[in-house]
Amino acid sequence: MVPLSYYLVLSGILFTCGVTGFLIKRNIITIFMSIELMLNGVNLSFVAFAAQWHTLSGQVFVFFVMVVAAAEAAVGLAIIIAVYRTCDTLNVDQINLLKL
Amino acid sequence: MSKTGVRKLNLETFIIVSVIKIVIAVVVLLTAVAYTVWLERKVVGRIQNRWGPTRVGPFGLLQPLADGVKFLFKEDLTPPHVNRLLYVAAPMIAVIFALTSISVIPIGDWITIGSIHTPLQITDVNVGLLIVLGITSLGVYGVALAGWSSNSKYSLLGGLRASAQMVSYEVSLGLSLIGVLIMAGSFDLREIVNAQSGTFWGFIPRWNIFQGQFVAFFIYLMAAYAETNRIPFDLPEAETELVAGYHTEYSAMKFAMFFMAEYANMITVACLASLLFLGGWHGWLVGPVWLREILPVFWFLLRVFAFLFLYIWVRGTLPRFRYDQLMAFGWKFLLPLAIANLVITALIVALKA
Amino acid sequence: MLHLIVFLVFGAICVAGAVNLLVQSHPINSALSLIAVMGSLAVEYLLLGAEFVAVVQVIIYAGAIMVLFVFVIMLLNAGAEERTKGSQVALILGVPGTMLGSLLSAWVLLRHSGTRSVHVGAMPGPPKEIAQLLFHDFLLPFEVTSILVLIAIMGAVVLAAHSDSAPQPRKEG
Amino acid sequence: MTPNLHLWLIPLLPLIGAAINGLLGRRLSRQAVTGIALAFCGAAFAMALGVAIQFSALPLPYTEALAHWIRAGTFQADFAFYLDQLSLVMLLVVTGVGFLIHIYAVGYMWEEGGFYRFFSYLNLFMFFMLTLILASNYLLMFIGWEGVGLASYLLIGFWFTKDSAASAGKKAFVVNRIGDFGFLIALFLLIKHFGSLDFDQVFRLVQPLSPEIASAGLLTTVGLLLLVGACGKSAQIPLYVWLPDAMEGPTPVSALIHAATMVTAGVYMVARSHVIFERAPIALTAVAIIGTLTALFAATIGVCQTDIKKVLAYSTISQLGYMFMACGVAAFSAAIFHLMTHAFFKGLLFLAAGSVIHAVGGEQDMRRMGGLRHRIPWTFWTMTAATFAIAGFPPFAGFFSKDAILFKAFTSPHGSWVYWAIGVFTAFLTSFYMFRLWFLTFFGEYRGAESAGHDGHLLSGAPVSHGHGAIHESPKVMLVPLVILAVLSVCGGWVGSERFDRFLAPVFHRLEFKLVAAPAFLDGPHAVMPPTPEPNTEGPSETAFTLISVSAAALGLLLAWLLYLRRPQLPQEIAHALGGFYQAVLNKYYIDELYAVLFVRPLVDGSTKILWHGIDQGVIDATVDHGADAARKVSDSVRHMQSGNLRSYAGWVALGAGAVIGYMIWIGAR
Repeated sequence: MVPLSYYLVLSGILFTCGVTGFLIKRNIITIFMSIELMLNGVNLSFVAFAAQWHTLSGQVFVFFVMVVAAAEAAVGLAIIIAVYRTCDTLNVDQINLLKL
Repeated sequence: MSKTGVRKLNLETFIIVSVIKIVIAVVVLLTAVAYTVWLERKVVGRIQNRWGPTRVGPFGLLQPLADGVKFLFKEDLTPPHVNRLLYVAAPMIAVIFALTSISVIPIGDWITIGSIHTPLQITDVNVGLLIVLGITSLGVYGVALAGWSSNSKYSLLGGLRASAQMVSYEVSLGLSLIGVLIMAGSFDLREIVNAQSGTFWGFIPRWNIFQGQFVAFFIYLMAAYAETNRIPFDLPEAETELVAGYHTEYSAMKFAMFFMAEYANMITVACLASLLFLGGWHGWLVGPVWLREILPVFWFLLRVFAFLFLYIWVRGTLPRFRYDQLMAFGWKFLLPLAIANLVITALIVALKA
Repeated sequence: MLHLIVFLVFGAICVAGAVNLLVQSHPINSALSLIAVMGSLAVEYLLLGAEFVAVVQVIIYAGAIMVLFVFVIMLLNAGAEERTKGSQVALILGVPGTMLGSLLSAWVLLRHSGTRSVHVGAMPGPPKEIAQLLFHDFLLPFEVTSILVLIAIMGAVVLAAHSDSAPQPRKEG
Repeated sequence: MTPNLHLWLIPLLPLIGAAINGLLGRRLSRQAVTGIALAFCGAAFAMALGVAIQFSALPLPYTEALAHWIRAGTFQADFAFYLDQLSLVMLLVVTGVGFLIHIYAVGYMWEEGGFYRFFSYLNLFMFFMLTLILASNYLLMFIGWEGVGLASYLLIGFWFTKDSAASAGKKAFVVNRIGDFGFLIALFLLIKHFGSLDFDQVFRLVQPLSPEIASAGLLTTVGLLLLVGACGKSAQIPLYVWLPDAMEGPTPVSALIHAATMVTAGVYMVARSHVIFERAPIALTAVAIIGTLTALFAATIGVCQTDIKKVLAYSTISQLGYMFMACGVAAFSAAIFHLMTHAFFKGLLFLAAGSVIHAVGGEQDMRRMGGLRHRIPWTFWTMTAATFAIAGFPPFAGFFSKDAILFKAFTSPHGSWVYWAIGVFTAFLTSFYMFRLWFLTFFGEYRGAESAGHDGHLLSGAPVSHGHGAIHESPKVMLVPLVILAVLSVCGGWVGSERFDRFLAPVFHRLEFKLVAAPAFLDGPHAVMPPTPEPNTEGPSETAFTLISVSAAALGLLLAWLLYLRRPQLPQEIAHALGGFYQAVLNKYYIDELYAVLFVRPLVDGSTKILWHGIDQGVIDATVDHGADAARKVSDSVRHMQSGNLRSYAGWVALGAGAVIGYMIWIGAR
């Protein structure tokens, strides 16, 4: 029997890794992947809670998260391509057109 | 996962039986792959008014063996400037996924050998179809990584083409299957097959393809060709444009792995087609008991063979698409068609219910 | 017991993959490690009895989204990232902040909900029931997400399409 | 039991007309606009007639509640219409005269730009005026009150391209606001003390109070405030200044709004609230005094005016003064009677004057007219009827009403001989300046340039196309109303004041009749009971009064004849003889200048120096500016956080998230 908290801690670790990746990675694609990592962590906790409370809503929610993630990936990667065309770099430190 | 198995047997026997089944499956599959190659060379040869392999053994039946030996003993050279890890990993990924996907495919009904009552299938999962789809969708990585890791522009283009094409056609593939799923009301391949048992008016079998899913079957056919990078969709390895596409830089056993992966995929796809559309193992049952036990497997393999023959036939007949045509066909024709088919099927089922 | 072992093994793979995603300098390696994470997550889902979610996880995430990532990486031929010193804020403030938050929450989780435990297959998620939920109880969100996806598709096409009228890419100093 | 009269339709019809003409009129042809305006106005008139026909069958007062409007605690105001003899008279006068003037205006304004605009405004005015008349509570009445103010503003400024017209409109509006201010405060007082604005309820609550208690304050205050409002609307001293300038508007407007109907709203309001005034002797006296003074004052000014419409304007003011005088001596029925007849002959006078102006091509100065009686006979004869009517010659309408007023002014317990004397003198002045106008306009020889029309037009903004120099009679469409009104101003008075009084008696004495049974009647009924006239006792002396006033009128006629026909040079000599006084009168006693010095200038200077430079620029703008400066300085220092670097933003976000989680856990831990 696996305690629920283990799952939650695992998802927390994944989420934290995602955030950290977002913070320390320079490559915009990797940053995107970090976001996906965060989403996965959240999904894990959803499924764990679903199993905990014996309700399927959690799993259904995971589907919604996946759909949103897919949409986000599609648009985001398109944006990345567009950005690369403009700035021809993938390094977010050099993509700072918004600087004052 | 394998609940049914666990229910029927105790754990040890289950493990033993599973191992036996796995061994059998792998051996059979690899042989089948080898002889599919032989079959293709023969048939295409005949189509092109040639003999095809004849020298090695009667009708060149030992040709696959010879090829295997050749691949084994060739020098396995690795070009410089490749990403070595991925370069080595790619063909393995390809072949592993190709072989794995067979594990949930039932080739026949339950059989009883002595005290052991077991399905003709490595594991019986209630989401079998989805697992097959998932594994095949993972198969892309082999090709893509191969294209990327072997640091050459031909390979890269091949990899790009392969990944784009597979992702694109996976959509149509899945959608075309959903029609069948709606009619069977299950992901379990076994149930899907059983839903197709019996006949209309005694002579037309109740195969999905005869239950109005022929459009879906057509879509599935196209998408399957694209998924397995076969003519007319073999853009990733178009030898006239990119020397050999994603496996340009590969040689010897690694190349052979890609080869095996491709044909294993073909067989998987063929199995799926016969399970989903052609009524699986259903057919006449005649003769003594042992024959009745065996016949379904025979019918099943017959269908698979027919499907493979169709593959080869098409290869020998059709020219290759241009890449933009490929994409346009996938997105602008197959996808809407699949969606329409899905909607109509759903409507009909709903009205019947 | 068996399940705990399986959980720990694949959890370890998850964490390893996540960490590897951080330390790898080349995006493709990060992508592969992320795929590994997703695969083992699928196994965790199976442990939790959510077979359907597991398979869909593999198909959508590993099979579609990550393929997209790999595709883009190959398309843009992204090389190893250079360690620029863009922002110290992220390192100095962000990482500690994240650590603080996660540690606190982990502490709370272990302290409060450590007693309950999840039985494997306690609640199998057969596709039928999920479909029931998805198409009856959550119909509206479902439709809304479909619209979202549609918009996303169009946006992606518009963004990625080569417009000849667009100004030539300019160098960003 | 009571037949449903659908009173609400009567105001609504003109509103529909106004809406149609105002919204679509730009695209409609003049004929269509005319059709719509006349149709809806005429329909209202027809309904008013219908009401009048089945009137005798009605249990009066007849109330028709449409909807709840305001409900605040115990206070409640409804959209309700109220019909009794008083409002019936007003209804007939307004719709009838209004309809005639609509017809007239068709001819008068035919060549004008903004034709549809004019008729839309005119119908709008009808709507508000009818609302004012039919309202069953002070609040709805106030709506109509403000509405007619708005309509009059729009119509005075109809030629808004002309500075004088625009400013005249503004002047009318502002001066009316002063009056409305008083009116509003009166309403608030009523709400505070009687918790209602409904006529019936308020009066029922008011009438037990006897003057001794009431005059102790509340009712007096209310009465005086109402009087302020009435002064604003009816152009009484000191708020009369807007009316002469209002003559900048088209002549039909002057006839309809500034002679016949709107300006009498004040009188109507005072008559309507007679219950209050009867219990506030001080207020009543104030009404009488103001009325009397206004009558005299305006008459004196009218004597010296040379602009034909200005003369009529001042005579209007002075006639209104008469009505106020009547109200002031609690002879409300006489006031309403005079209101009615005045509506006839003053409307007629204005229309005829308009016809004259139309004839001489926009010229308004009487000194450049003369000898027109053969050129425009119809106008001449109708004008004659009106002149005799206003001068109070029997058997013309004005005679009966004015006679009744003067008689009441003397006999009623609230009255005194002073009112009467001034009234008679005013009557003399009235007939003098009216016949002066008459002689100057129609007799002697023509003193204006034949083709002096054009520039005259442009100045007065009057119909330009009338500028074909030849003097000509007005078209039929303008003459018909003249004739009808002439007939009315001849026979309008033949009902006689007594019958009229008896007709209105249920209104003005209704509550007292109810009171007879009430115990409150026992303490000083005479104080409560307004003086019901006893004509039979005063019989002979009434004829004496009549003789005196008529002779005064005749005297005025003679003097005018002497001065302006026999010895045309005499007036100048008199003017020289009078010198300064004449100048003062000529310049309307410099009242406008006085107001300018007393109120306008201080107001303007105060707002410029204190409000504008001091408060607005010094405080408000300064606050805003310094706030903006502060914001800029702060952001200058802070904006370096905005490095434009994605990861630094993410860092901040992560820090914040960590902080939030920590805080929540801390909360949970406590």
